[in-house]
Amino acid sequence: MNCEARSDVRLVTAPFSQADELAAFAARYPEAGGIVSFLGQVRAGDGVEALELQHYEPLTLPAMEELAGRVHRRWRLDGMLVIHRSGAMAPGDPIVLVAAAARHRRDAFAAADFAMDHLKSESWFWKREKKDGAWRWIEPREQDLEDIARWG
Amino acid sequence: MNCEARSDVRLVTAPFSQADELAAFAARYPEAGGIVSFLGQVRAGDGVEALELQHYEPLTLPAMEELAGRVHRRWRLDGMLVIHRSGAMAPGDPIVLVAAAARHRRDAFAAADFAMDHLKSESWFWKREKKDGAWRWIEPREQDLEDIARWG
Amino acid sequence: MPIDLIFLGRLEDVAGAGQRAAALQPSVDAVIDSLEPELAQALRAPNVKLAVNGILLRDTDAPVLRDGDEIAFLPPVSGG
Amino acid sequence: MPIDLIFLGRLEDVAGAGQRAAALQPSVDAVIDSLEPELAQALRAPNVKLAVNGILLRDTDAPVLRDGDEIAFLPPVSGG
Repeated sequence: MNCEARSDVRLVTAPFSQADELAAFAARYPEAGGIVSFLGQVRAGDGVEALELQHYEPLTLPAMEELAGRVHRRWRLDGMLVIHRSGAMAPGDPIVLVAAAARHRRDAFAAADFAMDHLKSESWFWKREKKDGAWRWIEPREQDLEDIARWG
Repeated sequence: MNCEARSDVRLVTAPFSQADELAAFAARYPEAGGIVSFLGQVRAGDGVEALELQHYEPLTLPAMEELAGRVHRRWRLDGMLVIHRSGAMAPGDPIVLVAAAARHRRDAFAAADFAMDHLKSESWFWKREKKDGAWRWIEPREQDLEDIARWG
Repeated sequence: MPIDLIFLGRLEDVAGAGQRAAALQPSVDAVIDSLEPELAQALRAPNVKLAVNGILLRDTDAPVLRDGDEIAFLPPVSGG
Repeated sequence: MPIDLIFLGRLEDVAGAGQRAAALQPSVDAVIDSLEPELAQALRAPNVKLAVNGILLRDTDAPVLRDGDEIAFLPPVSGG
């Protein structure tokens, strides 16, 4: 099973169109009956003016690719898509898009869910947000560790 | 809480663009941090030449709307999208698109997953597929009843 | 004025069409009795549900039919 | 040739920049000792991980540094 060939994992520093990416992904796997996707976008409201994600080149993308491989080995998937932004973003901008294409719905849901839990808590990204003109680094959340514990 | 106002439930008899629908849905809920979607498409391969879904007007759409309301009451969602095709489709055509927008990722995943399990097993759709030029009605699957049992 | 019968899913094949008109009878049972035996048997299968004018019948319902009523025969849905 | 220090996340604020050059020292400990005390303390926090030339160090690793090496200081990631 060649997992890498069926994973499309990208770290991008410019805005991307989730609609175009998902449409292309779905078209690539016509034999998959179901595609589950997660889109994370910069939340409007809460007074957040901007969000910035920092990555560390030698670690961030390799770890994302490793995660995609792990997901592929754990569930029966036709294909997997992981796109993560880095850099400065505005409210409404997409941050992350994960999609799993599978013959069976349950595999696609579990794979996307697992990938998000692990991306959020393990990925090499540092995040800061701008409120009232001031930047503030976001610290790790307890919730992320609980999310991961679900998978045993 | 006005669930109906935040549910977009449609039964359509012509092809729809999942990319356009999802992009519009995401743009409608900028305060949602996460959007989980499921796209079901007619599977290519398996020798299926065409798929036809039949609905019964007085029951099908009202039941879909009732389900969307149930999902809204069970999880904290910003918005919910359910689009289901009826009529004749070719391999690769979208059949169903479900999306849930929520502040918290876990709510969005659970809502989309629950909605799909119940749409698949409870919805008033009759399906037949064409193989080798012959149409054959699809009977209910045991798996669907097991999927539903997960939700207690 | 006749009543309308709607056959969904595989029942359409048994009936030969998705819809047909039938003479008014006082009860659903009487309507089914007036049909070809093979079709009547298929419509009486325990997993076939009925709706009259778009309202699902419970097992105990025995509605009195009127001119122009629509009876739909609903086999189990196909699922995933 | 100096070595490169990379400060991620909040460590960038403590260091005043995301990156700086430093004189070669034989060990990571000696490099940290050569920095301002406040920065040195922040880099030694138990939850700060280190990578040398893009390879994560385990707690027991004590690499010998060479000209041109890159040391990255990685505070906990931000999560969801």
